[in-house]
Amino acid sequence: MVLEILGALIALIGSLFLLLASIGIIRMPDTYNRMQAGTKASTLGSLLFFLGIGLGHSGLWGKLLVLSLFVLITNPLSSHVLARALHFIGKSPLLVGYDSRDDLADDMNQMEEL
Amino acid sequence: MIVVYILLGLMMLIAAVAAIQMRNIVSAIITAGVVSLIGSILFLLAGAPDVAMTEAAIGSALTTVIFLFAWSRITEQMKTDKKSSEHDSEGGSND
Amino acid sequence: MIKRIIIIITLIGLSFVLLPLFLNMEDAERLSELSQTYVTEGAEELGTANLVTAVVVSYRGLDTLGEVAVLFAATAGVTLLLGTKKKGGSVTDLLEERRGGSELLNTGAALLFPVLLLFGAYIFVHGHLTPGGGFQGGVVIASAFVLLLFIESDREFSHSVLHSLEALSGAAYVLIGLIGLWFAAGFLDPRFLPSGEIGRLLSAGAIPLIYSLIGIKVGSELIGVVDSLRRRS
Amino acid sequence: MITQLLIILGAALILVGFWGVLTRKHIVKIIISFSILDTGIHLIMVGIGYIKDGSAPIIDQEMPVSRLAGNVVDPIPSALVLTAIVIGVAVTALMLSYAVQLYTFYKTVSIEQIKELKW
Repeated sequence: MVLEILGALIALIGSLFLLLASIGIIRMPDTYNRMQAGTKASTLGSLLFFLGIGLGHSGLWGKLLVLSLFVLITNPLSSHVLARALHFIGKSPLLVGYDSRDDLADDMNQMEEL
Repeated sequence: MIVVYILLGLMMLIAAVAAIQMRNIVSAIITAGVVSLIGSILFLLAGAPDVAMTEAAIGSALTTVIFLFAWSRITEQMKTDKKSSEHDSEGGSND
Repeated sequence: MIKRIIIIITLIGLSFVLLPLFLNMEDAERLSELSQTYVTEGAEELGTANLVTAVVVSYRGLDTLGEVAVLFAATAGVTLLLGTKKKGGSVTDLLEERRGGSELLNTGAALLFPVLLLFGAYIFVHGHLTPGGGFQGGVVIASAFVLLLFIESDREFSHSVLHSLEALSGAAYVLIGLIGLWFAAGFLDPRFLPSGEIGRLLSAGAIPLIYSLIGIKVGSELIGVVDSLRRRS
Repeated sequence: MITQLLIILGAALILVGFWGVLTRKHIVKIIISFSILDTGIHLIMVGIGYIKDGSAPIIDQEMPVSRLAGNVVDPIPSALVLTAIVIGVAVTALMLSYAVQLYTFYKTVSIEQIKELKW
Protein backbone atom coordinates (compact mmCIF):
# COMPACT_ATOMS: atom_id res chain seq x y z
CA MET A 1 0.00 0.00 0.00
CA VAL A 2 2.76 2.41 1.02
CA LEU A 3 4.76 1.30 -1.98
CA GLU A 4 1.80 1.94 -4.27
CA ILE A 5 1.33 5.50 -2.98
CA LEU A 6 5.08 6.12 -3.28
CA GLY A 7 5.01 4.76 -6.82
CA ALA A 8 2.07 6.96 -7.75
CA LEU A 9 3.88 10.02 -6.38
CA ILE A 10 7.05 9.21 -8.32
CA ALA A 11 5.00 8.65 -11.48
CA LEU A 12 3.32 12.02 -10.88
CA ILE A 13 6.72 13.74 -10.61
CA GLY A 14 7.76 11.97 -13.83
CA SER A 15 4.69 13.22 -15.66
CA LEU A 16 5.41 16.74 -14.37
CA PHE A 17 8.83 16.49 -16.00
CA LEU A 18 7.16 15.37 -19.22
CA LEU A 19 4.84 18.40 -18.99
CA LEU A 20 7.90 20.63 -18.48
CA ALA A 21 9.48 19.09 -21.55
CA SER A 22 6.45 19.89 -23.68
CA ILE A 23 6.27 23.44 -22.32
CA GLY A 24 9.97 23.81 -23.09
CA ILE A 25 9.41 22.71 -26.68
CA ILE A 26 6.90 25.54 -27.11
CA ARG A 27 8.68 28.23 -25.12
CA MET A 28 12.35 27.85 -26.06
CA PRO A 29 13.72 30.33 -28.59
CA ASP A 30 15.51 28.18 -31.17
CA THR A 31 15.65 24.59 -32.33
CA TYR A 32 18.76 23.54 -30.40
CA ASN A 33 17.27 24.75 -27.13
CA ARG A 34 13.97 23.08 -27.93
CA MET A 35 15.70 19.81 -28.58
CA GLN A 36 17.62 20.04 -25.33
CA ALA A 37 14.42 20.63 -23.34
CA GLY A 38 12.61 17.87 -25.19
CA THR A 39 15.35 15.29 -24.71
CA LYS A 40 16.70 15.81 -21.21
CA ALA A 41 13.42 16.44 -19.43
CA SER A 42 11.52 13.74 -21.27
CA THR A 43 14.20 11.10 -20.65
CA LEU A 44 14.17 11.84 -16.92
CA GLY A 45 10.37 11.99 -16.92
CA SER A 46 9.96 8.63 -18.63
CA LEU A 47 12.49 6.97 -16.34
CA LEU A 48 10.74 8.31 -13.23
CA PHE A 49 7.43 7.19 -14.67
CA PHE A 50 8.72 3.65 -15.22
CA LEU A 51 10.15 3.62 -11.67
CA GLY A 52 6.79 4.64 -10.25
CA ILE A 53 4.93 1.99 -12.20
CA GLY A 54 7.46 -0.63 -11.15
CA LEU A 55 6.93 0.25 -7.48
CA GLY A 56 3.17 -0.04 -7.92
CA HIS A 57 3.09 -3.28 -9.92
CA SER A 58 6.03 -5.46 -8.96
CA GLY A 59 5.36 -8.00 -11.73
CA LEU A 60 6.50 -5.62 -14.45
CA TRP A 61 10.14 -5.03 -13.42
CA GLY A 62 11.71 -7.01 -16.25
CA LYS A 63 9.77 -5.30 -19.01
CA LEU A 64 10.29 -1.87 -17.44
CA LEU A 65 14.04 -2.47 -17.25
CA VAL A 66 14.18 -3.28 -20.98
CA LEU A 67 11.97 -0.26 -21.74
CA SER A 68 14.15 2.13 -19.77
CA LEU A 69 17.23 0.72 -21.51
CA PHE A 70 15.55 1.49 -24.84
CA VAL A 71 14.65 5.02 -23.76
CA LEU A 72 18.15 5.62 -22.39
CA ILE A 73 19.75 4.62 -25.69
CA THR A 74 17.32 5.94 -28.28
CA ASN A 75 16.27 9.27 -26.84
CA PRO A 76 19.72 10.92 -26.60
CA LEU A 77 20.75 9.23 -29.85
CA SER A 78 17.87 10.66 -31.86
CA SER A 79 18.46 14.11 -30.38
CA HIS A 80 22.16 13.88 -31.23
CA VAL A 81 21.42 12.93 -34.83
CA LEU A 82 18.87 15.73 -35.16
CA ALA A 83 21.30 18.30 -33.80
CA ARG A 84 24.03 17.08 -36.12
CA ALA A 85 21.74 17.27 -39.14
CA LEU A 86 20.65 20.75 -38.09
CA HIS A 87 24.28 21.82 -37.84
CA PHE A 88 25.12 20.46 -41.25
CA ILE A 89 22.29 22.32 -42.99
CA GLY A 90 23.82 25.50 -41.60
CA LYS A 91 21.64 26.55 -38.66
CA SER A 92 23.75 28.12 -35.92
CA PRO A 93 22.54 28.19 -32.31
CA LEU A 94 21.17 31.38 -30.85
CA LEU A 95 23.90 32.72 -28.57
CA VAL A 96 23.43 36.11 -26.98
CA GLY A 97 26.47 37.57 -25.28
CA TYR A 98 28.79 34.62 -25.83
CA ASP A 99 31.49 34.20 -28.40
CA SER A 100 30.25 31.67 -30.91
CA ARG A 101 32.37 28.60 -30.49
CA ASP A 102 31.83 25.72 -32.92
CA ASP A 103 33.60 22.54 -31.84
CA LEU A 104 31.93 20.30 -34.40
CA ALA A 105 33.04 22.49 -37.32
CA ASP A 106 36.61 22.51 -35.95
CA ASP A 107 36.54 18.72 -35.67
CA MET A 108 35.27 18.33 -39.21
CA ASN A 109 37.98 20.65 -40.51
CA GLN A 110 40.64 18.64 -38.66
CA MET A 111 39.29 15.42 -40.14
CA GLU A 112 39.39 16.88 -43.62
CA GLU A 113 43.00 17.94 -43.13
CA LEU A 114 44.00 14.43 -42.05
CA MET B 1 -13.26 10.21 -20.41
CA ILE B 2 -15.35 11.76 -23.17
CA VAL B 3 -13.34 14.98 -22.83
CA VAL B 4 -10.12 13.10 -23.60
CA TYR B 5 -11.68 11.65 -26.75
CA ILE B 6 -12.94 15.06 -27.89
CA LEU B 7 -9.58 16.76 -27.26
CA LEU B 8 -7.64 14.06 -29.09
CA GLY B 9 -10.15 14.17 -31.95
CA LEU B 10 -9.81 17.93 -32.30
CA MET B 11 -6.01 17.64 -32.32
CA MET B 12 -6.30 14.96 -34.99
CA LEU B 13 -8.56 17.08 -37.19
CA ILE B 14 -6.31 20.14 -36.84
CA ALA B 15 -3.27 18.05 -37.72
CA ALA B 16 -5.05 16.56 -40.74
CA VAL B 17 -6.08 19.95 -42.13
CA ALA B 18 -2.58 21.31 -41.43
CA ALA B 19 -0.98 18.36 -43.22
CA ILE B 20 -2.99 19.10 -46.33
CA GLN B 21 -2.58 22.87 -46.19
CA MET B 22 1.17 23.07 -45.48
CA ARG B 23 3.43 24.26 -48.27
CA ASN B 24 6.57 22.44 -47.11
CA ILE B 25 6.27 18.78 -48.09
CA VAL B 26 8.52 17.43 -45.30
CA SER B 27 6.42 19.20 -42.63
CA ALA B 28 3.26 17.87 -44.26
CA ILE B 29 4.61 14.31 -44.17
CA ILE B 30 5.54 14.57 -40.49
CA THR B 31 2.17 16.13 -39.61
CA ALA B 32 0.42 13.25 -41.38
CA GLY B 33 2.47 10.94 -39.14
CA VAL B 34 1.14 12.86 -36.12
CA VAL B 35 -2.44 12.16 -37.31
CA SER B 36 -1.71 8.43 -37.26
CA LEU B 37 -0.02 8.65 -33.85
CA ILE B 38 -3.05 10.33 -32.23
CA GLY B 39 -5.24 7.79 -33.98
CA SER B 40 -3.27 5.00 -32.32
CA ILE B 41 -3.94 6.57 -28.89
CA LEU B 42 -7.66 6.61 -29.74
CA PHE B 43 -7.54 2.94 -30.75
CA LEU B 44 -5.85 2.11 -27.45
CA LEU B 45 -8.57 3.94 -25.49
CA ALA B 46 -11.32 2.22 -27.49
CA GLY B 47 -10.10 -1.21 -26.42
CA ALA B 48 -8.15 -2.35 -29.46
CA PRO B 49 -4.48 -2.58 -28.41
CA ASP B 50 -3.57 -4.77 -31.40
CA VAL B 51 -4.78 -2.12 -33.81
CA ALA B 52 -3.09 0.61 -31.78
CA MET B 53 0.24 -1.20 -32.00
CA THR B 54 -0.09 -1.73 -35.73
CA GLU B 55 -1.09 1.87 -36.35
CA ALA B 56 1.80 3.22 -34.26
CA ALA B 57 4.36 0.96 -35.92
CA ILE B 58 3.10 1.12 -39.49
CA GLY B 59 0.95 4.23 -39.84
CA SER B 60 3.16 6.65 -38.02
CA ALA B 61 6.66 5.17 -38.33
CA LEU B 62 7.04 3.11 -41.49
CA THR B 63 4.72 5.21 -43.68
CA THR B 64 6.62 8.37 -42.70
CA VAL B 65 9.93 6.72 -43.51
CA ILE B 66 8.64 5.52 -46.89
CA PHE B 67 7.25 8.98 -47.72
CA LEU B 68 10.54 10.63 -46.76
CA PHE B 69 12.58 8.17 -48.83
CA ALA B 70 10.38 8.73 -51.88
CA TRP B 71 10.41 12.52 -51.45
CA SER B 72 14.20 12.59 -51.02
CA ARG B 73 14.46 10.57 -54.22
CA ILE B 74 12.29 13.08 -56.09
CA THR B 75 14.21 16.10 -54.74
CA GLU B 76 17.52 14.45 -55.61
CA GLN B 77 16.34 14.07 -59.18
CA MET B 78 15.12 17.67 -59.17
CA LYS B 79 18.63 18.82 -58.17
CA THR B 80 20.36 16.81 -60.87
CA ASP B 81 17.83 17.97 -63.47
CA LYS B 82 18.40 21.58 -62.52
CA LYS B 83 22.18 21.17 -62.66
CA SER B 84 22.13 19.42 -66.02
CA SER B 85 19.73 21.99 -67.52
CA GLU B 86 22.01 24.84 -66.33
CA HIS B 87 24.92 22.98 -67.86
CA ASP B 88 23.03 22.65 -71.15
CA SER B 89 22.08 26.33 -71.29
CA GLU B 90 25.69 27.37 -70.58
CA GLY B 91 26.92 25.12 -73.35
CA GLY B 92 24.33 26.60 -75.70
CA SER B 93 25.39 30.17 -74.97
CA ASN B 94 29.04 29.33 -75.54
CA ASP B 95 28.25 28.03 -78.97
CA MET C 1 -15.36 28.10 -60.42
CA ILE C 2 -17.50 25.24 -61.75
CA LYS C 3 -14.81 22.85 -60.51
CA ARG C 4 -15.06 24.26 -57.00
CA ILE C 5 -18.85 23.94 -56.97
CA ILE C 6 -18.57 20.34 -58.13
CA ILE C 7 -16.07 19.61 -55.34
CA ILE C 8 -18.35 21.14 -52.71
CA ILE C 9 -21.35 19.19 -54.00
CA THR C 10 -19.30 15.97 -53.94
CA LEU C 11 -18.24 16.55 -50.35
CA ILE C 12 -21.79 17.31 -49.23
CA GLY C 13 -23.01 14.17 -50.98
CA LEU C 14 -20.31 12.12 -49.28
CA SER C 15 -21.31 13.49 -45.88
CA PHE C 16 -24.92 12.50 -46.58
CA VAL C 17 -23.70 9.01 -47.40
CA LEU C 18 -21.87 8.87 -44.06
CA LEU C 19 -24.73 10.38 -42.04
CA PRO C 20 -26.93 7.25 -41.56
CA LEU C 21 -23.90 5.43 -40.20
CA PHE C 22 -23.75 8.05 -37.47
CA LEU C 23 -27.48 8.23 -36.78
CA ASN C 24 -28.10 4.50 -36.43
CA MET C 25 -25.18 3.85 -34.12
CA GLU C 26 -25.13 3.87 -30.36
CA ASP C 27 -22.74 2.09 -28.04
CA ALA C 28 -23.67 -1.55 -28.49
CA GLU C 29 -24.62 -3.27 -25.23
CA ARG C 30 -23.67 -6.74 -26.38
CA LEU C 31 -21.84 -8.49 -29.15
CA SER C 32 -23.43 -9.77 -32.31
CA GLU C 33 -24.09 -13.50 -32.39
CA LEU C 34 -21.12 -14.42 -34.54
CA SER C 35 -18.63 -12.51 -32.41
CA GLN C 36 -20.34 -13.87 -29.29
CA THR C 37 -19.56 -17.35 -30.55
CA TYR C 38 -15.99 -16.40 -31.40
CA VAL C 39 -15.41 -14.81 -27.99
CA THR C 40 -17.00 -17.49 -25.82
CA GLU C 41 -15.84 -20.55 -27.70
CA GLY C 42 -12.61 -19.28 -29.22
CA ALA C 43 -10.62 -19.56 -26.02
CA GLU C 44 -11.63 -23.13 -25.31
CA GLU C 45 -11.56 -24.28 -28.90
CA LEU C 46 -8.18 -22.90 -29.89
CA GLY C 47 -6.46 -22.09 -26.60
CA THR C 48 -5.43 -18.53 -27.51
CA ALA C 49 -5.42 -15.82 -24.89
CA ASN C 50 -5.60 -13.01 -27.45
CA LEU C 51 -8.89 -13.45 -29.27
CA VAL C 52 -7.99 -11.03 -32.07
CA THR C 53 -5.21 -13.44 -33.01
CA ALA C 54 -7.72 -16.30 -33.02
CA VAL C 55 -9.87 -14.36 -35.48
CA VAL C 56 -6.96 -13.22 -37.66
CA VAL C 57 -5.14 -16.53 -37.92
CA SER C 58 -7.82 -19.16 -37.61
CA TYR C 59 -11.44 -18.06 -38.02
CA ARG C 60 -10.65 -15.54 -40.74
CA GLY C 61 -7.48 -17.25 -41.91
CA LEU C 62 -8.48 -17.09 -45.56
CA ASP C 63 -8.78 -13.30 -45.31
CA THR C 64 -5.25 -13.15 -43.95
CA LEU C 65 -4.01 -15.35 -46.78
CA GLY C 66 -5.61 -12.98 -49.27
CA GLU C 67 -4.12 -10.01 -47.46
CA VAL C 68 -0.64 -11.52 -47.63
CA ALA C 69 -1.22 -12.08 -51.35
CA VAL C 70 -2.21 -8.42 -51.82
CA LEU C 71 0.90 -7.37 -49.91
CA PHE C 72 3.02 -9.56 -52.16
CA ALA C 73 1.42 -8.05 -55.26
CA ALA C 74 2.04 -4.50 -54.04
CA THR C 75 5.67 -5.31 -53.19
CA ALA C 76 6.15 -6.85 -56.61
CA GLY C 77 4.70 -3.70 -58.16
CA VAL C 78 7.07 -1.43 -56.23
CA THR C 79 10.06 -3.57 -57.13
CA LEU C 80 8.99 -3.67 -60.76
CA LEU C 81 8.64 0.10 -60.94
CA LEU C 82 11.76 1.11 -59.07
CA GLY C 83 14.01 -1.84 -58.45
CA THR C 84 15.75 -2.17 -61.79
CA LYS C 85 17.76 1.03 -61.47
CA LYS C 86 21.40 0.66 -62.45
CA LYS C 87 23.98 1.58 -59.90
CA GLY C 88 26.62 4.24 -60.43
CA GLY C 89 26.74 6.13 -63.70
CA SER C 90 26.72 9.83 -64.29
CA VAL C 91 24.43 10.72 -61.37
CA THR C 92 27.07 10.22 -58.70
CA ASP C 93 29.50 12.92 -59.76
CA LEU C 94 26.76 15.55 -59.69
CA LEU C 95 25.83 14.79 -56.08
CA GLU C 96 27.72 16.24 -53.18
CA GLU C 97 29.75 13.82 -51.14
CA ARG C 98 27.64 11.81 -48.75
CA ARG C 99 28.40 12.00 -45.06
CA GLY C 100 28.39 8.83 -42.96
CA GLY C 101 26.83 8.65 -39.54
CA SER C 102 28.68 9.90 -36.49
CA GLU C 103 30.43 7.49 -34.17
CA LEU C 104 27.67 7.75 -31.58
CA LEU C 105 25.05 6.82 -34.15
CA ASN C 106 27.09 3.91 -35.45
CA THR C 107 27.68 2.47 -31.99
CA GLY C 108 24.10 3.00 -30.86
CA ALA C 109 22.65 1.48 -34.00
CA ALA C 110 24.99 -1.51 -33.79
CA LEU C 111 23.81 -1.97 -30.20
CA LEU C 112 20.13 -1.53 -31.04
CA PHE C 113 19.99 -3.66 -34.20
CA PRO C 114 20.13 -7.13 -32.57
CA VAL C 115 17.87 -5.95 -29.73
CA LEU C 116 15.29 -4.79 -32.28
CA LEU C 117 15.49 -8.07 -34.17
CA LEU C 118 14.96 -9.94 -30.90
CA PHE C 119 12.07 -7.66 -29.99
CA GLY C 120 10.37 -8.27 -33.33
CA ALA C 121 10.75 -12.02 -32.89
CA TYR C 122 9.35 -11.73 -29.35
CA ILE C 123 6.32 -9.85 -30.65
CA PHE C 124 5.38 -12.42 -33.24
CA VAL C 125 6.15 -15.47 -31.12
CA HIS C 126 3.93 -14.11 -28.32
CA GLY C 127 1.18 -13.13 -30.76
CA HIS C 128 -1.33 -15.52 -29.20
CA LEU C 129 -0.75 -14.25 -25.65
CA THR C 130 -0.24 -10.48 -25.79
CA PRO C 131 -1.31 -7.74 -28.18
CA GLY C 132 0.77 -7.89 -31.30
CA GLY C 133 1.59 -10.57 -33.80
CA GLY C 134 3.08 -11.24 -37.16
CA PHE C 135 2.36 -7.90 -38.79
CA GLN C 136 3.69 -5.79 -35.93
CA GLY C 137 6.74 -8.00 -35.40
CA GLY C 138 7.51 -7.86 -39.11
CA VAL C 139 7.36 -4.07 -39.06
CA VAL C 140 9.71 -3.91 -36.07
CA ILE C 141 12.21 -6.12 -37.92
CA ALA C 142 11.90 -3.92 -41.02
CA SER C 143 12.53 -0.82 -38.89
CA ALA C 144 15.72 -2.42 -37.56
CA PHE C 145 16.94 -2.60 -41.16
CA VAL C 146 15.91 1.04 -41.72
CA LEU C 147 18.22 1.86 -38.80
CA LEU C 148 21.05 0.16 -40.70
CA LEU C 149 20.26 2.36 -43.69
CA PHE C 150 20.66 5.44 -41.50
CA ILE C 151 24.25 4.48 -40.70
CA GLU C 152 25.29 3.68 -44.22
CA SER C 153 22.91 4.91 -46.87
CA ASP C 154 24.32 2.85 -49.75
CA ARG C 155 24.31 -0.48 -47.96
CA GLU C 156 23.16 -3.31 -50.19
CA PHE C 157 20.76 -5.92 -48.86
CA SER C 158 21.02 -9.32 -50.42
CA HIS C 159 17.95 -9.61 -52.61
CA SER C 160 18.23 -13.33 -53.11
CA VAL C 161 18.10 -13.93 -49.34
CA LEU C 162 15.08 -11.62 -48.98
CA HIS C 163 13.22 -13.22 -51.86
CA SER C 164 13.91 -16.77 -50.77
CA LEU C 165 12.91 -15.99 -47.16
CA GLU C 166 9.67 -14.48 -48.37
CA ALA C 167 8.89 -17.28 -50.81
CA LEU C 168 9.75 -20.03 -48.33
CA SER C 169 7.67 -18.56 -45.52
CA GLY C 170 4.72 -18.00 -47.85
CA ALA C 171 4.93 -21.57 -49.11
CA ALA C 172 5.22 -22.90 -45.56
CA TYR C 173 2.15 -20.88 -44.59
CA VAL C 174 0.04 -22.50 -47.31
CA LEU C 175 1.54 -25.89 -46.44
CA ILE C 176 0.45 -25.56 -42.82
CA GLY C 177 -3.00 -24.66 -44.09
CA LEU C 178 -3.06 -27.83 -46.14
CA ILE C 179 -1.86 -29.90 -43.16
CA GLY C 180 -4.81 -28.45 -41.25
CA LEU C 181 -7.11 -29.54 -44.06
CA TRP C 182 -5.73 -33.06 -43.84
CA PHE C 183 -5.42 -33.65 -40.10
CA ALA C 184 -7.98 -31.24 -38.64
CA ALA C 185 -11.31 -29.77 -39.60
CA GLY C 186 -10.42 -27.44 -42.48
CA PHE C 187 -7.95 -25.24 -44.33
CA LEU C 188 -5.75 -23.25 -41.90
CA ASP C 189 -7.20 -25.08 -38.90
CA PRO C 190 -4.42 -24.95 -36.26
CA ARG C 191 -5.74 -27.79 -34.13
CA PHE C 192 -3.54 -30.54 -35.52
CA LEU C 193 -1.09 -29.65 -32.74
CA PRO C 194 -2.27 -29.92 -29.10
CA SER C 195 -3.83 -26.69 -27.85
CA GLY C 196 -2.32 -26.88 -24.39
CA GLU C 197 -3.07 -24.57 -21.48
CA ILE C 198 -4.23 -20.99 -22.06
CA GLY C 199 -1.47 -18.50 -21.31
CA ARG C 200 1.52 -20.75 -21.97
CA LEU C 201 3.99 -20.00 -24.74
CA LEU C 202 3.61 -23.48 -26.24
CA SER C 203 -0.13 -23.52 -26.65
CA ALA C 204 -2.85 -22.69 -29.16
CA GLY C 205 -1.90 -25.40 -31.64
CA ALA C 206 -0.12 -24.13 -34.73
CA ILE C 207 -1.06 -20.45 -34.24
CA PRO C 208 2.42 -19.27 -33.06
CA LEU C 209 3.96 -21.13 -36.00
CA ILE C 210 1.62 -19.53 -38.53
CA TYR C 211 2.04 -16.06 -37.03
CA SER C 212 5.85 -16.40 -37.04
CA LEU C 213 5.74 -17.30 -40.72
CA ILE C 214 3.51 -14.29 -41.42
CA GLY C 215 5.95 -12.14 -39.45
CA ILE C 216 8.96 -13.31 -41.48
CA LYS C 217 7.05 -12.81 -44.73
CA VAL C 218 5.78 -9.31 -43.87
CA GLY C 219 9.20 -8.31 -42.55
CA SER C 220 11.09 -9.36 -45.65
CA GLU C 221 8.46 -7.77 -47.92
CA LEU C 222 8.62 -4.44 -46.12
CA ILE C 223 12.43 -4.49 -46.18
CA GLY C 224 12.13 -4.99 -49.94
CA VAL C 225 9.74 -2.02 -50.26
CA VAL C 226 12.00 0.29 -48.24
CA ASP C 227 15.05 -0.91 -50.12
CA SER C 228 13.59 -0.16 -53.52
CA LEU C 229 12.13 3.20 -52.48
CA ARG C 230 15.30 4.64 -50.95
CA ARG C 231 17.45 6.87 -53.03
CA ARG C 232 20.23 5.35 -55.05
CA SER C 233 23.36 7.13 -55.99
CA MET D 1 -21.45 7.73 -27.13
CA ILE D 2 -17.88 6.69 -27.87
CA THR D 3 -19.02 4.81 -30.96
CA GLN D 4 -20.71 7.97 -32.23
CA LEU D 5 -17.67 10.08 -31.43
CA LEU D 6 -15.31 7.74 -33.25
CA ILE D 7 -17.65 7.56 -36.24
CA ILE D 8 -18.06 11.33 -36.50
CA LEU D 9 -14.30 11.81 -36.18
CA GLY D 10 -13.64 9.18 -38.82
CA ALA D 11 -16.21 10.74 -41.13
CA ALA D 12 -14.60 14.16 -40.67
CA LEU D 13 -11.18 12.68 -41.47
CA ILE D 14 -12.61 11.01 -44.58
CA LEU D 15 -14.09 14.33 -45.72
CA VAL D 16 -10.79 16.16 -45.06
CA GLY D 17 -8.87 13.51 -46.96
CA PHE D 18 -11.31 13.60 -49.86
CA TRP D 19 -11.13 17.39 -49.99
CA GLY D 20 -7.34 17.13 -50.12
CA VAL D 21 -7.48 14.57 -52.93
CA LEU D 22 -9.82 16.75 -54.97
CA THR D 23 -8.18 20.14 -54.48
CA ARG D 24 -4.41 19.63 -54.20
CA LYS D 25 -2.15 19.76 -57.24
CA HIS D 26 1.04 18.33 -55.76
CA ILE D 27 1.14 14.56 -56.22
CA VAL D 28 2.78 13.81 -52.85
CA LYS D 29 0.08 15.92 -51.16
CA ILE D 30 -2.57 13.77 -52.83
CA ILE D 31 -0.94 10.61 -51.49
CA ILE D 32 -0.79 12.15 -47.99
CA SER D 33 -4.52 12.88 -48.29
CA PHE D 34 -5.13 9.26 -49.20
CA SER D 35 -3.31 8.08 -46.07
CA ILE D 36 -5.39 10.45 -43.92
CA LEU D 37 -8.56 9.05 -45.55
CA ASP D 38 -7.32 5.57 -44.65
CA THR D 39 -6.97 6.54 -40.97
CA GLY D 40 -10.56 7.83 -41.00
CA ILE D 41 -11.88 4.54 -42.34
CA HIS D 42 -9.97 2.62 -39.66
CA LEU D 43 -11.44 4.85 -36.95
CA ILE D 44 -14.98 4.18 -38.20
CA MET D 45 -14.41 0.43 -38.25
CA VAL D 46 -12.99 0.36 -34.71
CA GLY D 47 -15.89 2.55 -33.57
CA ILE D 48 -18.42 0.07 -34.95
CA GLY D 49 -16.79 -2.72 -32.95
CA TYR D 50 -16.84 -0.84 -29.64
CA ILE D 51 -18.93 -2.28 -26.80
CA LYS D 52 -20.04 -0.18 -23.85
CA ASP D 53 -17.31 -0.22 -21.15
CA GLY D 54 -15.52 -2.92 -23.10
CA SER D 55 -11.87 -3.77 -22.67
CA ALA D 56 -9.48 -5.57 -24.98
CA PRO D 57 -10.40 -9.17 -25.91
CA ILE D 58 -7.42 -10.75 -24.15
CA ILE D 59 -7.67 -13.38 -21.44
CA ASP D 60 -5.61 -12.81 -18.27
CA GLN D 61 -6.08 -12.93 -14.50
CA GLU D 62 -8.48 -10.00 -14.42
CA MET D 63 -10.48 -11.20 -17.42
CA PRO D 64 -11.10 -14.96 -17.03
CA VAL D 65 -13.02 -16.92 -19.63
CA SER D 66 -16.26 -16.74 -17.64
CA ARG D 67 -16.34 -12.92 -17.69
CA LEU D 68 -15.56 -12.54 -21.38
CA ALA D 69 -19.07 -12.23 -22.81
CA GLY D 70 -20.39 -8.68 -22.52
CA ASN D 71 -17.15 -7.18 -21.21
CA VAL D 72 -14.90 -7.25 -24.23
CA VAL D 73 -14.76 -5.39 -27.51
CA ASP D 74 -15.76 -7.14 -30.75
CA PRO D 75 -12.60 -8.84 -32.13
CA ILE D 76 -13.73 -9.06 -35.78
CA PRO D 77 -13.44 -5.33 -36.71
CA SER D 78 -10.07 -5.21 -34.90
CA ALA D 79 -8.82 -8.10 -37.02
CA LEU D 80 -10.10 -6.49 -40.22
CA VAL D 81 -8.49 -3.13 -39.39
CA LEU D 82 -5.24 -4.93 -38.60
CA THR D 83 -5.06 -6.30 -42.12
CA ALA D 84 -6.35 -3.05 -43.63
CA ILE D 85 -3.49 -1.04 -42.12
CA VAL D 86 -0.86 -3.38 -43.54
CA ILE D 87 -2.48 -3.29 -46.98
CA GLY D 88 -2.67 0.50 -46.64
CA VAL D 89 1.09 0.86 -46.25
CA ALA D 90 1.71 -1.42 -49.24
CA VAL D 91 -0.67 0.59 -51.41
CA THR D 92 0.91 3.85 -50.24
CA ALA D 93 4.33 2.52 -51.23
CA LEU D 94 2.96 1.57 -54.65
CA MET D 95 1.47 5.04 -55.13
CA LEU D 96 4.75 6.66 -54.10
CA SER D 97 6.72 4.58 -56.55
CA TYR D 98 4.30 5.68 -59.28
CA ALA D 99 4.91 9.28 -58.16
CA VAL D 100 8.69 8.81 -58.48
CA GLN D 101 8.28 7.26 -61.93
CA LEU D 102 5.91 10.07 -63.03
CA TYR D 103 8.52 12.60 -61.97
CA THR D 104 11.24 10.86 -63.98
CA PHE D 105 9.05 10.83 -67.10
CA TYR D 106 7.37 14.24 -66.93
CA LYS D 107 9.87 16.22 -64.77
CA THR D 108 7.06 17.71 -62.71
CA VAL D 109 5.18 16.95 -59.50
CA SER D 110 2.08 18.95 -60.38
CA ILE D 111 -0.74 16.86 -61.80
CA GLU D 112 -1.94 19.85 -63.80
CA GLN D 113 1.08 19.44 -66.07
CA ILE D 114 0.43 15.77 -66.78
CA LYS D 115 -2.19 15.99 -69.49
CA GLU D 116 -1.97 12.71 -71.34
CA LEU D 117 -5.01 11.21 -69.68
CA LYS D 118 -7.18 14.33 -69.90
CA TRP D 119 -9.79 14.49 -72.58
